[in-house]
Amino acid sequence: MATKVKEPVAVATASSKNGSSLINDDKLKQLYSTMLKCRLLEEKARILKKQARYKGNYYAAVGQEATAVGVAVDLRPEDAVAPSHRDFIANYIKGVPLSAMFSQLYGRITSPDKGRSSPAHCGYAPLNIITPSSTIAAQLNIGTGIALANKLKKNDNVVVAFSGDGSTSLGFWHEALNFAGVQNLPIIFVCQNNLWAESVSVKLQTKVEDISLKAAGYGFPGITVDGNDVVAVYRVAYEAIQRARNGGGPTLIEAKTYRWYGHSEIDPAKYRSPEEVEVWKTKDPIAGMERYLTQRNLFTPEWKQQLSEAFNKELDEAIEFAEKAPQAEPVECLDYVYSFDVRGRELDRKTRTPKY
Amino acid sequence: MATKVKEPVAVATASSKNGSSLINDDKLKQLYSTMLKCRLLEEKARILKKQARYKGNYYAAVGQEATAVGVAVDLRPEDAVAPSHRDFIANYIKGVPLSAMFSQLYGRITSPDKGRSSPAHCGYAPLNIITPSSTIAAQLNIGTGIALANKLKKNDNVVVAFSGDGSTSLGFWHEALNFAGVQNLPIIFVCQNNLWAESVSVKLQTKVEDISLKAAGYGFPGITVDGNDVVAVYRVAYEAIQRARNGGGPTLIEAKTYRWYGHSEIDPAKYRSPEEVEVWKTKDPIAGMERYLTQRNLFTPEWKQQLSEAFNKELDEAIEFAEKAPQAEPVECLDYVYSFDVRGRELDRKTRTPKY
Amino acid sequence: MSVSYIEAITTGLAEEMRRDDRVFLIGEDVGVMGGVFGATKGLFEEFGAERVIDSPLAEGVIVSSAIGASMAGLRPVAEIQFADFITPAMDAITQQAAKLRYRSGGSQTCPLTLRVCYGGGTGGGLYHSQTNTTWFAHEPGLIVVAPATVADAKGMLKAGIRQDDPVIYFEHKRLYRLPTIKEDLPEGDDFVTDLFHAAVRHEGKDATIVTYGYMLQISLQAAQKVEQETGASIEVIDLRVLNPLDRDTVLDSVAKTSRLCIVQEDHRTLGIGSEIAAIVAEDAFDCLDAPILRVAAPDVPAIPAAEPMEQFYMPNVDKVTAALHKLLQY
Amino acid sequence: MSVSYIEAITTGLAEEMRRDDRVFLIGEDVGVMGGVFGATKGLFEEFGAERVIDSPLAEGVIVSSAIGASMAGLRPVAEIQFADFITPAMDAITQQAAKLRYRSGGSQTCPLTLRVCYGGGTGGGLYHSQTNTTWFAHEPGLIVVAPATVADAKGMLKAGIRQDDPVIYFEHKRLYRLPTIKEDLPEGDDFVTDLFHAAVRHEGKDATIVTYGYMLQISLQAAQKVEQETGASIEVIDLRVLNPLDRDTVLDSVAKTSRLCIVQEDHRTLGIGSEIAAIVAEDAFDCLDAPILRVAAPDVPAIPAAEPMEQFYMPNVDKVTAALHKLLQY
Ligand SMILES: Cc1ncc(C[n+]2csc(CCOP(=O)(O)OP(=O)(O)O)c2C)c(N)n1
Ligand SMILES: Cc1ncc(C[n+]2csc(CCOP(=O)(O)OP(=O)(O)O)c2C)c(N)n1
Ligand SMILES: [Mg+2]
Ligand SMILES: [Mg+2]
Repeated sequence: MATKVKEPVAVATASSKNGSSLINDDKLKQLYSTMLKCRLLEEKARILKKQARYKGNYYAAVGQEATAVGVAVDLRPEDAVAPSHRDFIANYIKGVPLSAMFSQLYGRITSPDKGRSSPAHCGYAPLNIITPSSTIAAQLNIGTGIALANKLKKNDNVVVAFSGDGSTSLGFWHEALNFAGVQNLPIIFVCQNNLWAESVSVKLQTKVEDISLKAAGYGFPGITVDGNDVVAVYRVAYEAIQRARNGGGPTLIEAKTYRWYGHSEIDPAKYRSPEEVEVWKTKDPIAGMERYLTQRNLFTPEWKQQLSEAFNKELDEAIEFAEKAPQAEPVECLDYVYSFDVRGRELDRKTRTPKY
Repeated sequence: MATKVKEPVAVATASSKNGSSLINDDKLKQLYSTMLKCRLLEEKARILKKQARYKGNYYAAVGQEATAVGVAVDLRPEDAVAPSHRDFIANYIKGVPLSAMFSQLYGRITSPDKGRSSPAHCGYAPLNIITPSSTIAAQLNIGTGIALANKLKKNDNVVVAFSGDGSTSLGFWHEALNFAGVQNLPIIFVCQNNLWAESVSVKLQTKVEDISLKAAGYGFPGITVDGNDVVAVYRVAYEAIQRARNGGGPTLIEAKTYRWYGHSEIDPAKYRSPEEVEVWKTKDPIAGMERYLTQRNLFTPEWKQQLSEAFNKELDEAIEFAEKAPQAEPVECLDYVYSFDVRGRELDRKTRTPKY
Repeated sequence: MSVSYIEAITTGLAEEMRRDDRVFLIGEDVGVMGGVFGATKGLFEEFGAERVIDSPLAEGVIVSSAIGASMAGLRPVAEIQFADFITPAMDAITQQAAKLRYRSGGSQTCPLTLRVCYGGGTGGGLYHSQTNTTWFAHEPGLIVVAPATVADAKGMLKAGIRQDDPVIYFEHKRLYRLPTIKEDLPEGDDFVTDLFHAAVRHEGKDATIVTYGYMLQISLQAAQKVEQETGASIEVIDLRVLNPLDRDTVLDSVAKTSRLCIVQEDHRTLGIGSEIAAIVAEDAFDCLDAPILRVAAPDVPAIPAAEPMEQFYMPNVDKVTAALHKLLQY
Repeated sequence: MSVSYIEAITTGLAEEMRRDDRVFLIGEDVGVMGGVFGATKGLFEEFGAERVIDSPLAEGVIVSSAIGASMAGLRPVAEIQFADFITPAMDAITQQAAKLRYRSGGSQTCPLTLRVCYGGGTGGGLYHSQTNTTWFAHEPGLIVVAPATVADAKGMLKAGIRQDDPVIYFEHKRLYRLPTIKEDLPEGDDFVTDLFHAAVRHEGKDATIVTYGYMLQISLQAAQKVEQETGASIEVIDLRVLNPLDRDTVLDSVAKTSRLCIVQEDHRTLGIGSEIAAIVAEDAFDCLDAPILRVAAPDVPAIPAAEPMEQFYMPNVDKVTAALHKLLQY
C-alpha cells in the first residue's frame, strides 16, 4: 500500500528518500512480525483479564500496533521511552522480557514494580522505560527531563514519549512540548490520536482537525501520519529520531489510529457507533501489512503460522512463570518509600536513624 | 502613522475596512487622552511608591498603554475583564473610580478588596473586573468560565483576558485557549508580549517568533499587532470583540510592546541593554499618537496641557481620599472567608452554627 | 424505595437541575457516558449537552470554568473523576476558589460544588485509590464535606449546590453501591441537610470513635463487636464536614467518654485525624483518661495494586477493634 | 567570617556544583538575574547557562525536568520562586517525585532537590507569603526540610543534594538577611548536616516549644522572656525536618518537661503542629501535665497585604509568651 503521510505544518523532507531506502525486506518483515506479536500478546492479556486470572484492569492498544512498532522498533537500550497506560506493548517492542511483563500484569514480586503499579502501567529500568503513573501526560514532562539530561551529557540518545489525543488538553502536554522546543531537546512526542479519550470524542478535546498543527506553536516540526500504516510511521519516526540524535530537536508525530476495544476491559464503549468500529477494523494495520508484504512476495500464511505458534509458546511460558511467581508479602507494602528502610519506623514506632 | 498589523495565522479580514471607518476623530482623541491619563496615573503611582506612601510593590505598564486602551476603551460594563498584575490601568479604562483604585494601592478599607490584595492587583465587581490572584495565567481560565456562562445565558457579553509573554509557558494558558476554542467562547485573549518576564527573555519562553502563531493549535484566529499603535490595536480588538459578540468565538491578540521600567519598582532591570530600552522609548505610543493626531490637526499642546492639569487634579483628589481613608482594623483579618462569620469561631473557639 | 449512595447523588443532581436552571454539570465523561461510575447517568439525556458538559481532559479547566461560571451567577457542579487526578486543578481550587471571596473583600464569590471521587480498598492501585482530603481541609475558604451515608450523599450535595461558598464534596467510590447502607429517602426539594455539623451515628459512653467516609462502616462494625465482647458502649462520630471542622460535637463526646480513637483511611501523618487529635489535646485535655489512638494507613506514598499489600494498607475492623480494646483497657 | 542565611545557600550551591558536575540549577530568574532574592547570584557567571538554567515560566516544567534529569543520573537543584506558586508543580511533586521509587519497586529514583521560598511577615500579601508545608509533609516519599539556622541552610542543602530521595527544601524569605542569625561557617565539602533529626536549640525542663523555620526566632525570644519573668526553663526544639518527622526528639523532650507548646506560622488547621500534637497525645500522653497548646495563625485563606491585618495574622513573641504563661500556670 502507498504510505500516507500528511504534513500540515513542517515538511518532513525527504522522508520518502532516506526513509524507504532504509526499509529493506528484513525490516519490513520485522515490522510485521513485531506487530503480530504485540497483537497476540494483548489479545492474550485480554483473555486472561476476562478469565479474572489477574486483578485490576487492562488497556488494550489492539488496532494501534503500527504506531508503537513503527516508532520503537529500532530504539537503542540507552534511548528512553515514556509510556502511558495504553503502551504496554512498547515494553515488548523495546525488549522487556515477557516474564517480566506478565509478572507486571499479575502483580507479582517478579514484576519490575514488585506488584505496586496497576496492570499495563509497566516500566523497566534496564531499558530506560519510565514506570508510568496514571496521570495523563505527566510522562511527557519527565521524558523531557531525561532529554535535557541527554543534552547536558552531550550524548546522542533520544526519548520517545507516547500520549493520546485526550492528553493534549492538559497543561502538562503544552509545558512539555514548549520546553522541548525552547531547549531544542532530543525527544519525539508520539500522539496516538485514536479519536476517543474514554467516552469523549476528540472533537471535544480540540477544535483542530490535526493535532500535529499544534507543533507550530512550539517551533518544531509536527507531522500527521496514518497510524495504521507501519511503514509510514517507521519512515516518519526514523527521520524524527535521526533529527533528534543529530541535535535537530523535537518532533511531534500525530498518528491517526483507533482502539478496537473499549477504553479498558470494563468499558463496553457504547459511545461509539458500530459502523465507526467496523470501518476502522477494515484498516487493520496487520492485515494491511500482510497485503503489502504479499505484493512483494515477503509473506506466506505458513510464516505467519510459525510466528504465531512460536510466540504463543513464549507467551504461555511467560504466563506460567507469572502465575507461579509469588505475590509480595503484605508487609512489603512498607518497602521502597525512601532510600532507607521505613518498616522499622512503621512497625515499632520508634524512629530509626536512616542509614545514609 | 500607518497601522501595522501582522497576520501570521488567521487573517483578520477587513479590519482595515470595518475597523478604520469606525474610528472617527472623537474616538481618535479619546484613544489618545485615555492613554495619556493612564500614563499620568502610573507615573504618579510610581512616585508614591518611591516615596513609600504605600506598602508593597507596583508593576507599571508604562510604555504599554496602547494595548490596554485600544482593547478596553469600548467595553460595556457587562463585559468582563480578567487582568494580571500589570493591568492596573485596565481598571481605569473600564471606568473604576480613581478613589477606589488608589484606595487599592494604599490597602484601605475603601478599596474594593478592603486591603487584602497587593497593590495593582485590582478588581471591581460592579464592572465585572476579576480581582486577580498573583498566579500567572490563572485569570485566563476564570475568564473562560465567565465566557462559558455568557454562552449558556445566551447574552452577547464578552470577556477580555490579559496576560504576558511569560504566561504562555504555563499549562494554564494552554488549557484556557484550548477550552475556549472547543466551546467557541466569547473571549479575547490579549497577550502583551513585552519581551521580558521579570529577567527572562521571551526567547526562553517560546521557540516561536510570534505568539499569535499558537492560536493555530486552538482553531481560532491569532493576530500579531503593534502594541504601541493604539489605532492598530483598536481595529484588531474591535473586530475580535465583534466576532465574539456575534458567536464567532475567541481570538488571540499578541500585542508586541515593551515595559519601560523594571518588572516592578524594586527591579533595576539590569538584564536589559540600555540600547534596547532607548529604541523602545522612541516608539512611545503616546508620542506616536501625538504625531498621528497632529497630522490630522486633532492635537494641540494646549489641549494636552488642559487634559493633564484636569486629570492631575483628579489624581490628587483620589490620593487624598485614599490617604485619609482608614485602614482595616486588625481583627477584620478574619472577615470574608466564608459566606458566614468566622470571627466568632476564631475569637472564642466555640463553634458557631453559620447562618445560612 | 431504598436507594444506593450513587443513586442518591444522581437524584440529588437531577432535582437541583430541575429546581434551578442555573445548575449545570461539567467534567470528564459526565455527559454521553453518564460518568465512569454512572453518577450522572440519564442527566445528559434529560438536560442536554449545554447543561451536562463533557469537558476536555483537563481538571484545571473543569474547576476554573466552574469558578468563572459561578462568579457569573450560575451554579456549576464539577466532577473530578478520581481524587488522584485533582492535581492539575490545585491552583484553581486552593489559590482561586478558596481565596476569591477573601481577596476581593467579599465582593466576588464562586458558589461552585466540586464532586471528587476518592478512596481505596477496591484494588484500584496507586492512582485510583487516594485520599487527599488533607490538601483541601487545610485551606480556609473551602467547605469540604465527605458524606458517609446515603441520606447525606443526597442532602449534603443539594445543600452544597445552594451554599454560597465553594464546596468540595468527597464521595467514596466504595460506598457507591454498598448494599448494606441503602436507605429510603424522601423525594424532592425540601430534603437538604446541613453542611456544618458532625453526626453521632451511634451513642456510647465509654469511648469515642471519630471517623468519616467509608471508615464509618468499619468503625460501626468494630464498635458493635467490642460492645458485644466487653459490654462497653462506644460512641461513633461521623465528621461529615472536614472543613471547617465541627469541634463541639467531638469535644462534647470526649467530655462524656474520656477516650478517643480516630479512624481514617488516609495514611497516618497529617491526615484529618491529626487535627482532631490536636483539637482534643488542646481543648479537652482534662477529660482524657487515655492516649488518643489513631487507626490509619501506614505512611507510604499510595495503595499498592497487589492485594496482599492493599490489605496490609487498609484500616479494617480488626485493627479498629484492637485499638478499642487497648483504649478501654488503658 | 560570618555569613547570612542566603549566603549560606549560595555557597552551598557553589560548593556542590564544583564538587560534582552532575549538579545543575533550574528555575525562574535563577540565571542571568541570580534569583529574585539573589540566592543564585554569581553562579550563572561561574557555571554558565548549561548548568544554571533560566526556565520558562512553568513550575511544572521546573520540577518535572528535574525529575527526568535526576532519573538520568544528574543532580538537579530546582527553585520555586514563591511557595505560593508551587501549585502548577503539584502533580510533579506529589504524584511523580514522591511516588516514583515506590511505584517502580525501587528500580527508578529521582534524587532532586527543590528549593522553595516561603513564609510571611514581610508585607508580601496573599500570594507572596504562604506556608504550605503541609501539602508535602503529608506525602510519604518526599523528604521535607525547613532549615531555621544559617548552618542548616548550608548543611542541609548540601546533604539534600547528596541524598538519594527527592528533597523539598523550604527556605524562609525572612531569614535570608536577618542579621541576628549570621554565623561563622566552616568552608568546604565536609560540612554536611543530617536530614533526619530535630535539634534542641535551647535546653529546658519546665516546658517544650516545638517549632520550625522563622518561628524558631520568635520562640527563642519568647522562651528567654518567660525564663526571665518566671525563672522557669523552656526547651526549644527546631524540627528541621518536616517529613519524615523525628518523633523521638519531641517525645523525649515532653517526657522531660510534661508541657508542650507548638508554634507555627501556618494557620492552625492541619499545620505541621497538628501532627506533632497527635504524636504526643498518642505516645507521650502519660507524660503530659497540661493541654497541648498551639500558637498559630488564624484559619483564613492567606495573609492580607494591609499591615494591621498582617500583624493580627502573624504569631509573635507576645502570643507565644502568653501561651507559655498559660501552660506553666496550668
Ligand atoms: C489527569 C488525569 N485525568 C483523568 C484521568 C482518567 N483517564 C485515564 S485514561 C483517560 C483518557 C485518555 O485518553 P487519551 O489521552 O486519548 O488516551 P487513550 O486512552 O485514548 O489511549 C482518562 C480521562 C487520568 N488518568 N489522568
Ligand atoms: C505561577 C507563577 N509563577 C511565578 C510567578 C512570579 N512572577 C510574577 S510576574 C512574573 C513574570 C510574568 O511575565 P509576563 O507573563 O511576561 O508578564 P509581565 O510581567 O511581563 O507583564 C513571574 C515569574 C507568578 N506570579 N506565578
Ligand atoms: Mg485517545
Ligand atoms: Mg512580559
